[in-house]
Amino acid sequence: MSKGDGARQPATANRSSARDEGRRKPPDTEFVQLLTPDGSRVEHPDYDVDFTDDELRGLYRDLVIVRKLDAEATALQRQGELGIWASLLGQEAAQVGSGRALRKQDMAFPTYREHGVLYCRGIDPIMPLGLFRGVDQGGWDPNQHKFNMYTIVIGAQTLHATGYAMGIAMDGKVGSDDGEAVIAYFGDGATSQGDVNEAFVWASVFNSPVVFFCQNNQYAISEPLERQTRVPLYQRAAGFGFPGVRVDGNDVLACYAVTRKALDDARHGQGPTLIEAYTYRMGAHTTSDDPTRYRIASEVEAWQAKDPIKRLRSYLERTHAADDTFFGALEDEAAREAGALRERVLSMPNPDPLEMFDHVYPTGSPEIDEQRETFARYLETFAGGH
Amino acid sequence: MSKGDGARQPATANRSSARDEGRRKPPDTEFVQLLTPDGSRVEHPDYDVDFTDDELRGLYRDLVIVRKLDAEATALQRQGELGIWASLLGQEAAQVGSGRALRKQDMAFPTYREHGVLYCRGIDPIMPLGLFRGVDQGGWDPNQHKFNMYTIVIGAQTLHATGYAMGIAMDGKVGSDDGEAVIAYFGDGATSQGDVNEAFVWASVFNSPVVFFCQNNQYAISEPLERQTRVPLYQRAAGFGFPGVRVDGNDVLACYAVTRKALDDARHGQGPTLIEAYTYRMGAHTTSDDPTRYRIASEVEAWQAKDPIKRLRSYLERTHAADDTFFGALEDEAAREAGALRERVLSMPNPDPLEMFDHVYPTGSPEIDEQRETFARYLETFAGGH
Amino acid sequence: MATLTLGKAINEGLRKALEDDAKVLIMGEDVGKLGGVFRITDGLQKDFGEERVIDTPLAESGIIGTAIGLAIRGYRPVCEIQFDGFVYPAYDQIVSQVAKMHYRSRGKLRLPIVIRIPFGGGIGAVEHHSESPEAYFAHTAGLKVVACSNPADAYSMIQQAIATDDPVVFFEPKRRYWEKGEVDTSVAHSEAYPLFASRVVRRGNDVTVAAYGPMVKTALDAATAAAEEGRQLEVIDLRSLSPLDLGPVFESVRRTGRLVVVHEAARAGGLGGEVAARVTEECFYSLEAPVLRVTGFDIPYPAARVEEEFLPDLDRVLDAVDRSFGW
Amino acid sequence: MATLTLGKAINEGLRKALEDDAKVLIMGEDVGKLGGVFRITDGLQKDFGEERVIDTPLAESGIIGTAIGLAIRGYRPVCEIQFDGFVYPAYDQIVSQVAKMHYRSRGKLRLPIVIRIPFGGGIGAVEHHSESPEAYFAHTAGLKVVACSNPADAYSMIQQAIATDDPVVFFEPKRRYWEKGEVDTSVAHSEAYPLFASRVVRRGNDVTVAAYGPMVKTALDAATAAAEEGRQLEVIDLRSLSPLDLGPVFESVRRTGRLVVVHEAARAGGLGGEVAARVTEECFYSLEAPVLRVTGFDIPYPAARVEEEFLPDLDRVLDAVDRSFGW
Ligand SMILES: Cc1ncc(C[n+]2csc(CCOP(=O)(O)OP(=O)(O)O)c2C)c(N)n1
Ligand SMILES: Cc1ncc(C[n+]2csc(CCOP(=O)(O)OP(=O)(O)O)c2C)c(N)n1
Ligand SMILES: [Mg+2]
Ligand SMILES: [Mg+2]
Repeated sequence: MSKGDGARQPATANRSSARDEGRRKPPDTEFVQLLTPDGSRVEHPDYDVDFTDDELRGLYRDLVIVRKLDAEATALQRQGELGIWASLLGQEAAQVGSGRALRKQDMAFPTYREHGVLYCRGIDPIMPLGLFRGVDQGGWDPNQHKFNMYTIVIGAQTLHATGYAMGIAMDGKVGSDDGEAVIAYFGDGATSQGDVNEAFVWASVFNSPVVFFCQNNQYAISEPLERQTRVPLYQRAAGFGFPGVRVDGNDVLACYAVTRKALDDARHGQGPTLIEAYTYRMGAHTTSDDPTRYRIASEVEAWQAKDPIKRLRSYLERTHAADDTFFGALEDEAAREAGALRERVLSMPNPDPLEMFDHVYPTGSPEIDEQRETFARYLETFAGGH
Repeated sequence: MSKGDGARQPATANRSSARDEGRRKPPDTEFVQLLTPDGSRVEHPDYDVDFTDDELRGLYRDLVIVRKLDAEATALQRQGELGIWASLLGQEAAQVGSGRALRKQDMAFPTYREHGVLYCRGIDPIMPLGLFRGVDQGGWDPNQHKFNMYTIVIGAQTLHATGYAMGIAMDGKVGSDDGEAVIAYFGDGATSQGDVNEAFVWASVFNSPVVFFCQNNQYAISEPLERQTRVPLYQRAAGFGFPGVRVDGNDVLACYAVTRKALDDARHGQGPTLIEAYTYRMGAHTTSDDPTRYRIASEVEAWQAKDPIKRLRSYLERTHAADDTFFGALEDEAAREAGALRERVLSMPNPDPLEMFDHVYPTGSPEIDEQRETFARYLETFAGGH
Repeated sequence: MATLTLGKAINEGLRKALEDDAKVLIMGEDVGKLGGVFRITDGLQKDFGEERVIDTPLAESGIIGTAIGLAIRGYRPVCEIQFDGFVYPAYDQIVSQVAKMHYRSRGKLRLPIVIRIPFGGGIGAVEHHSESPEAYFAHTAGLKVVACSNPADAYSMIQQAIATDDPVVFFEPKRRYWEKGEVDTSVAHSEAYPLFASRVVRRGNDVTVAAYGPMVKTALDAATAAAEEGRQLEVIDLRSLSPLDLGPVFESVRRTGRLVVVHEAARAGGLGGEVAARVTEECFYSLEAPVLRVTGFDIPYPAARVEEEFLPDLDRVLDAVDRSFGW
Repeated sequence: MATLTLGKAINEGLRKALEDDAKVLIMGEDVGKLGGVFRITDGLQKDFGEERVIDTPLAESGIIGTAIGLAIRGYRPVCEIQFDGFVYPAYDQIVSQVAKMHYRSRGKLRLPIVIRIPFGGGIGAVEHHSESPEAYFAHTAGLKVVACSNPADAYSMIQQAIATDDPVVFFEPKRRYWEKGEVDTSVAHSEAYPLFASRVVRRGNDVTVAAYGPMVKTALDAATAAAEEGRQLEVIDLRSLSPLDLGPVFESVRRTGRLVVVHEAARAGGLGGEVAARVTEECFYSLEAPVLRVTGFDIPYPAARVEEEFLPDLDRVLDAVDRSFGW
């Protein structure tokens, strides 16, 4: 490149010192970590959480089951039973850590990849498969489970989350331990969308009880993080007037601790926090994607060493918090759950075509009624042979 | 307010220290200033500019003429000669300072209020009056004058500016003193728009030679700054990976110096800068607005003491850089220019109705041609009496 | 009975809605202290507080996006878009979220959101302030779209729009804000003429004229002028643009055999085409002439000093009536 | 002559445009290394560099907004919107800026921008991936809107769209990306069939069927089936949706007396209404039956497992033909 080099200068280019600040890509260690990749427990001054062995085993169980169900969904897609699947492989700790940090009264607004959070919210894991199989567009009741529908339009849900959080404040449901909080999930790519930045503005101005949880899995489909930012994402928050923190997204303990604190701050009226969970999408963007076109194997391997499950297992083993019986039983349980899921997917009925006319409007519409009737009559002409 | 207080907590509410940072509304002195309200010249370590007496008189002249023309436009609106007028009263220094800092090769993307910048670009001040009179939608050639059309949709032009700046880099026109740079104007309210934040993302990722010049005039129509942010606006930039600086927007010298440096940085390949010019909209939002509904007289009075013209005049007088002859002659000149403007506005012809069909498409359209012809025939039926 | 301007009638309707239901919120740019640039929300923040009449940051996507969250939380947000031309930054939230959430959730979520949009030209404004974007919304399944044309309707329709669980895009004919009419504020909105229904506003047997929003008055003026020449125009105020309530139009056209549809929006892809297509399908053998459309031209809204030529007016309606009879 | 898929034909057309004019740029999400999620830009970044085939940040308004600035600077950006349902965040920039800048500047600015949108359903996708938003753009003065339906057209039309100074929204029938056809890449785009023109793609004298994009193949299939039953369908590929080129349709309808318009988009406010209105006005005395429309229903695009029922197909076209004859 001879011309226009300026536009493509790497972030490390030589600059005046004022401009250098914050431009360096920080080492991975610039984040909150409680459990190292090799499974050692480390302390962090701001996030001093004790986990009982029971809790640790519980988190481990979630991680394993969530990964297993995800793998099953990927397999189902490969076999033609799902139209597409967006795997969470590699992001289990970010999702289980934050998902378990939610209190019962908290509300979550997911993207299309939050199967782990959905699981933590107690929703039947069959639910999202309807969307990906193409039999519905999200089956659960968002208000019942305090977990909104999956949102595919990038970033849109961050505004919904912020509005919901404004409503919490209006309801007077902030300021105590019983206060409610909201978590909005989104990816690294989403940070470029206007909506996400508008959500930051709103949350700040209205001091809303919302936690922005960005899973920075390093890619937006094929585009690496550098296409969205040249500084760490968590730093975005300060300019909007609220704290940002980066957490090791492959460390379930740290994700739990950081999210718990941010949610508790929010419910106590302290306003929003941005959490950047620094993680990696180990698989393809979706089953339709071919990541070998845009990233090299060695990068994936390097992240394998930081696997969220392996490190917790090492820790459990080292501290004798769990033994082989536990691990073996868990593996069986996961396999059973996955098998059950598979069976239920296979027996999911196709929707009745006429149902597509339902629920367009809460109070209905004569135009839709007429189209349904006409179409029903039309379909009947086939019943008698065409 | 008993319930939901949390959502409306003032920015000064008690918080944990981490959250306090950046929340305090900074005193007005937290900005770059070279000329105090009482007309004393002060030094700033980063912005060490010498102005010759000639230059100072030139800037003063611009300020006076720009204010006078603006007042004339307001008067024309009051007399029904313009449909509406967006006065720049109070913002002359921000506009003349930044406008004069532009080099010939630089490109500007204005809002609807940048009459002062337009003047500095050498465009006939009659030009924008066509838009406000309703005879056209902006009469000048953006490429000839390196000053784009006024943009009314809040924030949209920041992306145009960024794209243009990307083009400069692609053309290899950065990296030297001859390099080109772009300035994008917008208001405090605009910072809430998704587009403006997307422009920040783009400019940062592509390291584009663009200066974001935010005239924080404290209001978006009736809404005070607090409706858009709880931290100073210039701080927004850091989280996007480029420097932000606040300048005394009523100090024409500081506005010049800060903008000149940011533009020069940009043209040399250093990428974007956000400048927040801290100023005040002395008049109504537009002639359709009634600011007494939402702000108190004492606030306006306080800002009167910081008037951009008065302070430069004090300085010129104190340093004997200008005398009464100069001031008197300038007043006459301004009055003459304003009078000439008025006359030309009054004689602006109404457009021929059939011209409305022109310029819909560069290559035309048979549908439009047909509609024009049909309408022409229709109009002719009136010529003969209806 | 009170004599109110159309703008004031909406203001009173909003006030009533705020009184009737504590979940109703008003949100938008400058709707609070200022009372909106057209003063439609005048006095409401003073009386109902900053919690219920909310001055928002300046971002339309943010207004609609947060309104969605508030609606999921159980509120009934009434969002003001300051001018027609500024609704587009919110288009994604409206078209992909507001319109589809009820459907996507198989009925589990309801978004009783009203999006108020002052629309149309004729006020001598600068660019982007005189748009007629209604067809963009009427083509979007999941939204209901209405337009009021007179103070009495404005008063009841805004309340009905707020009361229904359907998301409603509510178009207000800004150039008619200052026109006065009788409004019976003692009639509950539930007793008033239904929201999603068109209405014959003047009887006549010679030709049918269908219009909505600001063009209803234009059509009525044309009817008055035509009557002097001995021609009786039946004028129908469509009121509901999605769903269209064309029953009264069919009935009318079967009598008159002629239809003229009037709107300010561009002809190409405007609602006039939809009305024409459906009426022709339904009344094929009754039509003496094709359905004619009197609309804005297929050009961007022009400079204010030629808008009177751009906008359909009495003469152009009468010209179309003449052409219909000349077929 | 080469046999190319429709997707590959666009790819080759883009390549040609990049070769022909150094000012042509490709920009969008994943268009670079990945070559786009449909591989339409496959190999282009490798051959033309990161300066000309630009992976952008993930924000559609940003893509179009910066493309405008690049166009003012003299470039000719070709923007890819990844899926139809993701164009809405850019709606404001398209409708208020791209469409209006030439007009507002009284011709001084030209924005030769192409906005490529893979559109329509039939690929079993999840929500927002099967939309047909063309009417939103065709109703917008200042934009030209086209849709290609076959590889040969795709190859020339994309080049013509890039070469014209008009801003063009270029719809690509995504479910036909993999269908093959003969493409003569030796024909310069300036010699090819003009961009803003419709074309009769099958002759017949019994009934006219007008379609565009993915529905052209459906219409042709219907024509084949109908021929077996002895009915000759004349099929017209509209190609240009704004401006509509209805001359060939008028001519055809004057012969056949019957017209069926087919599109996937919802009926209410869809382009079928516009075509119906204009054809009825123009061919009032030739029509033996009203213009009938075969379209998507007025509901959000449904779950993939019922999309075959939602989408117009051969049977529904034939049903409409039958109904037309039954009038
Ligand atoms: C508005 C919009 N534009 C484009 C897309 C297509 N798309 C789906 S996922 C995706 C990448 C998202 O990246 P990121 O936010 O990092 O989330 P991740 O998928 O990595 O979890 C894109 C571009 C979309 N869904 N919505
Ligand atoms: C997208 C959009 N929304 C709303 C408006 C209406 N409007 C015009 S000016 C304005 C306030 C702008 O405030 P600010 O950005 O601070 O600029 P200022 O007018 O103070 O110079 C508003 C809301 C608009 N022009 N565009
Ligand atoms: Mg990602
Ligand atoms: Mg302002």
